[in-house]
Amino acid sequence: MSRALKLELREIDVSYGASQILFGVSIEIEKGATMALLGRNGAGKTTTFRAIAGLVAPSAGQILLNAKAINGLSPYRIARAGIGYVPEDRQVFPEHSVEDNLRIAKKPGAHRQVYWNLQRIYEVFPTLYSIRQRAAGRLSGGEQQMLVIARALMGNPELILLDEPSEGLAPIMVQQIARLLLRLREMGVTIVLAEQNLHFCQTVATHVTIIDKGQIVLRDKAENLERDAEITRRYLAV
Amino acid sequence: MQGRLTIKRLTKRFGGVAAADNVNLDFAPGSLTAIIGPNGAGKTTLFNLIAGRLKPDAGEVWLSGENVVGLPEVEIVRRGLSRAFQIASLFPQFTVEQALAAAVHARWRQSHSILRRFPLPSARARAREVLELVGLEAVAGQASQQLSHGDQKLLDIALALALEPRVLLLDEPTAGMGREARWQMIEKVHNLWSQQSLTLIFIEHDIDIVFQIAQSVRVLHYGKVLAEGSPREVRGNPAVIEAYLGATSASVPV
Amino acid sequence: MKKTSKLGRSRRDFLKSAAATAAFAAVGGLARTARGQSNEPIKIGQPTILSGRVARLGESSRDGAQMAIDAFNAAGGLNGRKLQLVTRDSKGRPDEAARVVRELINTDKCQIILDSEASSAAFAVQEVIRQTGTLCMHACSETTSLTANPKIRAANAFRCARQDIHDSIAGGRYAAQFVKQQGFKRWMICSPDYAYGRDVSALFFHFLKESEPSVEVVSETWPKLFAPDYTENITKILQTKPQALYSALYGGDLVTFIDQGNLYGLFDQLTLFDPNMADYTTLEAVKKLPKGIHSGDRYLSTFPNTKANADWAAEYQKKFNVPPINWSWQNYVGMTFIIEAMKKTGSVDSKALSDAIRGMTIDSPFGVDGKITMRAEDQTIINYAIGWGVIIPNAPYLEDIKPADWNVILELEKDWKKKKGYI
Amino acid sequence: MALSGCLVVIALALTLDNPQFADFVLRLSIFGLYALSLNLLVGYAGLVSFGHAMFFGFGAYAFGLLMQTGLVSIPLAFVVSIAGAAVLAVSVGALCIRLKDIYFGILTLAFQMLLHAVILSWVSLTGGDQGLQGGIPRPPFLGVDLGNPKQFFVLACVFFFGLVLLVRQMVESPFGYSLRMVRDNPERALALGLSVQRYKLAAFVISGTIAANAGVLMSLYVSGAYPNFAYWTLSGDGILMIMLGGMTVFLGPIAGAGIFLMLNGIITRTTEYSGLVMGIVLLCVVLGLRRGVLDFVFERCGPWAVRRLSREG
Amino acid sequence: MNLPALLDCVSSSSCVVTQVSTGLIIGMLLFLVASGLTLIFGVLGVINFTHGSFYMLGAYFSLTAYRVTGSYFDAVIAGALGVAVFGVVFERLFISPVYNSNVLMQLLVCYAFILILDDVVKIVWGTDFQTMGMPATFALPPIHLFGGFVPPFYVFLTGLTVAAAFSLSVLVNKTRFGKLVRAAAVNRQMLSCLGVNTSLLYAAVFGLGSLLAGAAGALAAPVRSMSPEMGFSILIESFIVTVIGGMGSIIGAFFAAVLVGIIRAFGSIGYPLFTDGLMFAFMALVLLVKPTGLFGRKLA
Repeated sequence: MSRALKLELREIDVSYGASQILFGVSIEIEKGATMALLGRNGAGKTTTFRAIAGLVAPSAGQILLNAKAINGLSPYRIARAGIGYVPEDRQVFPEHSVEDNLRIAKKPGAHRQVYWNLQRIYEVFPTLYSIRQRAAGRLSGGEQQMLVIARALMGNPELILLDEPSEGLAPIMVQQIARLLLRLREMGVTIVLAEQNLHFCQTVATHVTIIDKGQIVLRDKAENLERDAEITRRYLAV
Repeated sequence: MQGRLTIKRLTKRFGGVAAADNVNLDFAPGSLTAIIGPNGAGKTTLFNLIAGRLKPDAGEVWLSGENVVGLPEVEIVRRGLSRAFQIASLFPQFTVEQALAAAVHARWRQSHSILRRFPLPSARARAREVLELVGLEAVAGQASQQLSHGDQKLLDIALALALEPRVLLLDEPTAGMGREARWQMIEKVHNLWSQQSLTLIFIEHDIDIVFQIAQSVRVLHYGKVLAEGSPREVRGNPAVIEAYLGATSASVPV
Repeated sequence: MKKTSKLGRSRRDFLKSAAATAAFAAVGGLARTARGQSNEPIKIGQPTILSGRVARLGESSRDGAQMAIDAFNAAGGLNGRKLQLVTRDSKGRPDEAARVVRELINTDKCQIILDSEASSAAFAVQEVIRQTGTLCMHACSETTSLTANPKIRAANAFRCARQDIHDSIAGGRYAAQFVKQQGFKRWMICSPDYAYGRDVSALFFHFLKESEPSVEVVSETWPKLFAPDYTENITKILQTKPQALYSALYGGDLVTFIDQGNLYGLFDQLTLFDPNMADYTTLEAVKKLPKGIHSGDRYLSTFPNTKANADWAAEYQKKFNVPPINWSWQNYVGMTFIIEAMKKTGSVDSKALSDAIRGMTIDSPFGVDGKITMRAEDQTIINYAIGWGVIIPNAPYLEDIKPADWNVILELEKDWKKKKGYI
Repeated sequence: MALSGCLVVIALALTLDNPQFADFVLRLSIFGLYALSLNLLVGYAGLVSFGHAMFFGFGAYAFGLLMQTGLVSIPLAFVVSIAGAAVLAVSVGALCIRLKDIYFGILTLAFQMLLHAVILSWVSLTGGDQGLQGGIPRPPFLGVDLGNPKQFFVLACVFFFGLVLLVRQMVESPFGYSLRMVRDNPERALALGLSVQRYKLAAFVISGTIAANAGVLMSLYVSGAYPNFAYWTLSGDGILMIMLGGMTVFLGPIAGAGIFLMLNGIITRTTEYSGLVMGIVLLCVVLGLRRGVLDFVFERCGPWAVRRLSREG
Repeated sequence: MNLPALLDCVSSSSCVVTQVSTGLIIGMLLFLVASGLTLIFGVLGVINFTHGSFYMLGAYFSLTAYRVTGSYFDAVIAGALGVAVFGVVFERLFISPVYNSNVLMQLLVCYAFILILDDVVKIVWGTDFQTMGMPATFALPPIHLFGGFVPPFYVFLTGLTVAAAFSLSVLVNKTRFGKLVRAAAVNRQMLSCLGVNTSLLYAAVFGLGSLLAGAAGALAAPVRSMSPEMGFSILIESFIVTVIGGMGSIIGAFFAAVLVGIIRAFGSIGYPLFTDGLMFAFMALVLLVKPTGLFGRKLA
């Protein structure tokens, strides 16, 4: 994590077959920031992430990591370029143990740096240490969420994409995840998270982007969100 | 009793997670009810349980005075319950008219007819009626997969309507639509309901819409009924607000 | 009479509808030009197996037939008309063989069919030529019923191949002597599980028991044709502990069986009788030939031990660079019968040739006394060389050969046919 | 239109009196029917069967065996064999349709190989690997003499076109559309009140029965029945035919059967390395046309073909 | 059917020993072929119908190597590695383009190669069947064991296969490669998102599967004559083994191979004319009761 990192989405369009999901989405993330991508169900958050991770190719626009275009690369190259991805449905390897899930993901970072290893992970995620022999498929939702975040870190990414980390978790687990993200933020990990939960974002994020119907409708710092109450209510909640 | 849907002590668990946890609900004949709740609240599971796609671990579903739990899905459809899906579930290569005619055939138990050509004139006429009802006449000849997103959702609802249901379940009829389209859609849904003497139950995320048209609202959270009542009552319920915006207690700084 | 008119008709129609045929043939990638008939070659269609495990059957059949044809053509052919062999792969599938034969007759205008198919396809070929009336020489099928059963026999079809019944009578008689000498009473069968294997085994024991009623078949095991592994059969034989084993396995299957049997020391514990061992490809492939196997001859250049036979084998080897095998001589003889009939009648007419071949005797290196006869009553060859002997590891491979007595064979065959209701 | 096509072919064949052409038409009738029936299952109902030859073989053997008893007339033997095939299809189908995807395919393959093993083992009845020998008698019935090649040809053509029209009617009927619904979106079909399993079974039975028809025709044509009629290679050939010709166009399988027969004919005529050449041709088709044909067939051309067909109807 | 013979055998210890060892011997080579088939299916989701042809290639490669070097050890290595290389090339060039296609497309590619390879063998090695002969090391009399016989070569073969099964199980369950392979089997996309080059992994798995088939062919060479199309019966049998054991399960393949071996060994005594039918019937039964096979993973 030596250099100043910058992920930039420039006017990307994404379609699945006939239906277009993203319309000219532009996002910038600077090193060390924690950006929350907020939006309702179906607003395009997951698609944005999938585009960054290389799972779907944008039909227009560019995705740049440190000024190098990464759109069109295969997912493993994007991962090796320093982007860690935590999908919405977590996708643990259910039959592998917790530790094996972590080992599978082990790789040096884009610049050969190795910060995260099993020992450090267990320091940050003591819960995982206590369940390290258990099959990942048998973990609770919160434990799985911890595991996949840790798994993404094992690849020593410069940036991690977290898709709805609080979804479906009990409040106590949501709190734990929030604490964890804050800790990672302090450690200087760049994080992009997709969320519906506004309070959660206010707690952990430094920046907020709101997406609605495949278009960005708001970009702001998290502390200014109070000011945007009208907008947030309109695009996010009841 | 025709058109009444009553759910008693319905429970369904997936592994350790309760998707429906002792749910008791009653929908009066001809009522229009919205079911809301955050992601993962168990709304779609509830529909799947009602429609017989999933078998509940416990509990009863009474449809027009008959407990339908354990009946095959097809039988429940034949007893007057039909549904549209969150992601429009269509027959991609069928034209709109073909799809509707096929649904009408299904309703009239003509789907197995071999000796006549599809569609039978009577079914075609009826399909036309449904088309007009939902306002898809203009795209009648288009392949379903080429329709716009909104029209696909509409066709999905039309397929359900073609079955002449007493109880209609709509799973997020406005999901993935633009603002304008949402209102048009919901207006149509409302009109259909008022014209058809239906018991209509819909899942919706757009709260403005819910409060605009629903007679009453049920809020699900973690498989439990969190609140029920008129839109106004529900809107003021602090538990509901917390469920939606996330527990304020979750934002404890470290 | 009907058959001749059929042949004539198809030729006339060919000219009549030349344009349409050409159009269709173009689709099939076949270019044909109508030419005068006088010096057009006489085509002989040969359906056979050129692919898969028994492609060797097709190759040696083609070579054997070609050798006879080349000699005839070199001598000027039939009034200047040369013979031309058209060989097609049927993959051994009966329905495909039927199609290929139809095509050879209808499209390629073959006037004679030299059928070099294995048994099941040979029956299918028989059904086709029964309808078309084309002269047919079966040169590979050894299944007796093909010609012996009057319901299956066709007037225009001949067989120029060994026959199960002949081999089995010879084998049964030969084995009976050993039973007398050594007292082998407990026998077992290990033959391939298909018609040939079943029929030839049953016949062998039929004739063995006729001479030696004390012989008892204590157990049977039937490996699949082309089975890769015979361990289960070998261990079953070891369990049964027979004194003698009869096996109709041949070719690669026989080689595998012997190799795998050697691992268990199987052949130290019993005596093997196999009618198909004495064939060059088999003998050369077995790396460790066990002692004392009794085998019938398939083809050996030393049996009959005549100069004619040795010369023929040498010429074949020189021409094709492989040793001749059983199918080589059978096709050679089959072709020779056809050629002799042509010479005699000066015709290629099916009926005329059939009449000529029926009962014809030709000079041949493979006959017991230098002659082979096409028996008129059932249109199959007799008096070809059959003998049994003991296998030795090196050339000449078979020693102590006891030639079979054809008088005995014919006599026993007649009785058997009567029992079966064939006569 | 189809009727006139039938008449043209018959007339053409009779006036030309070209045995090869007639032979080709006959074989095309047999394999076209077989491929068409398989496509009813694979293309229309979305059930990929690897064991379709089971019914072809059953039809051929049942008919051949009945005729060889010499006790029944051709129409009676025909009806009995087809009914037998239907019974076989109901029992096998009821078991197979419980499985999905590749497992369905493998189970059909298992049953087909079981039938093949029975045919090989039950020598006293079936003749084992030699097949039914001695020809299949063709006593005249109702003034028709199938022993006469011309009459047989005409009857086979009429039979073929009749069945093709029947299948065509079937796929264009509400039933045919129900099959497509079951194929494209079984969950939705269920939600519309269609008993998906029953439609699958019906498709399985109809398809098997038609394949048995092709088998009967085959046994008459070659005057015999052979174990490889019920072997997996024939199941595979059926799939090859529908893939070559295309699964979404009604006549695709028949075209595919035609291409297959011609290819096979040309290759065996021109080379003894038929496997090598056939394999290379197949590779070219599969890999070369992969994007074109597959996309064409499954994505772009799909709705177009359906539209075109529905316009025709 | 011959039930008395079967009963006799079951009640005789020497018969039981011999037939059980027979079942094991038959099962071992089957396992080697089937394990590759099941590995490839489990990870790549492709039923490699060319697997029997790979077995054939392994046998022929080893035959040529044996004739050149005279060393059976070298021959086995040549057979296994040669086929592994061929498998990798085959996967990259011909299978990878049809991963996302209809299963029928994959089937056709494999079918095309079955046809091609049979003819290639015919062209290169000839139509005649070929034999390698038993290497001198193993040309020993059979060992007597509880009244039964077991040839030393089969003891070697069984030992080697068990060792291979064990190594394979260690490789798949304990090593990083194995963990990646199992992860790829469950969720290729996610694995790719973790920075693993799954295309390479797929090629490696296909190569490993091919290696096993090639090794089986090479190991069988001394006791089985070779000819074009020899892969076919092996394919059918190992396919049955794979389905019975559960497609994708290596341990399943092992047990199913032994089971099929035992069925054949005792079936040849009790039902000598219907052993093939027995296997297909058993496969159908397993599919009906548990479609994913005896050891198959439950499908998501």
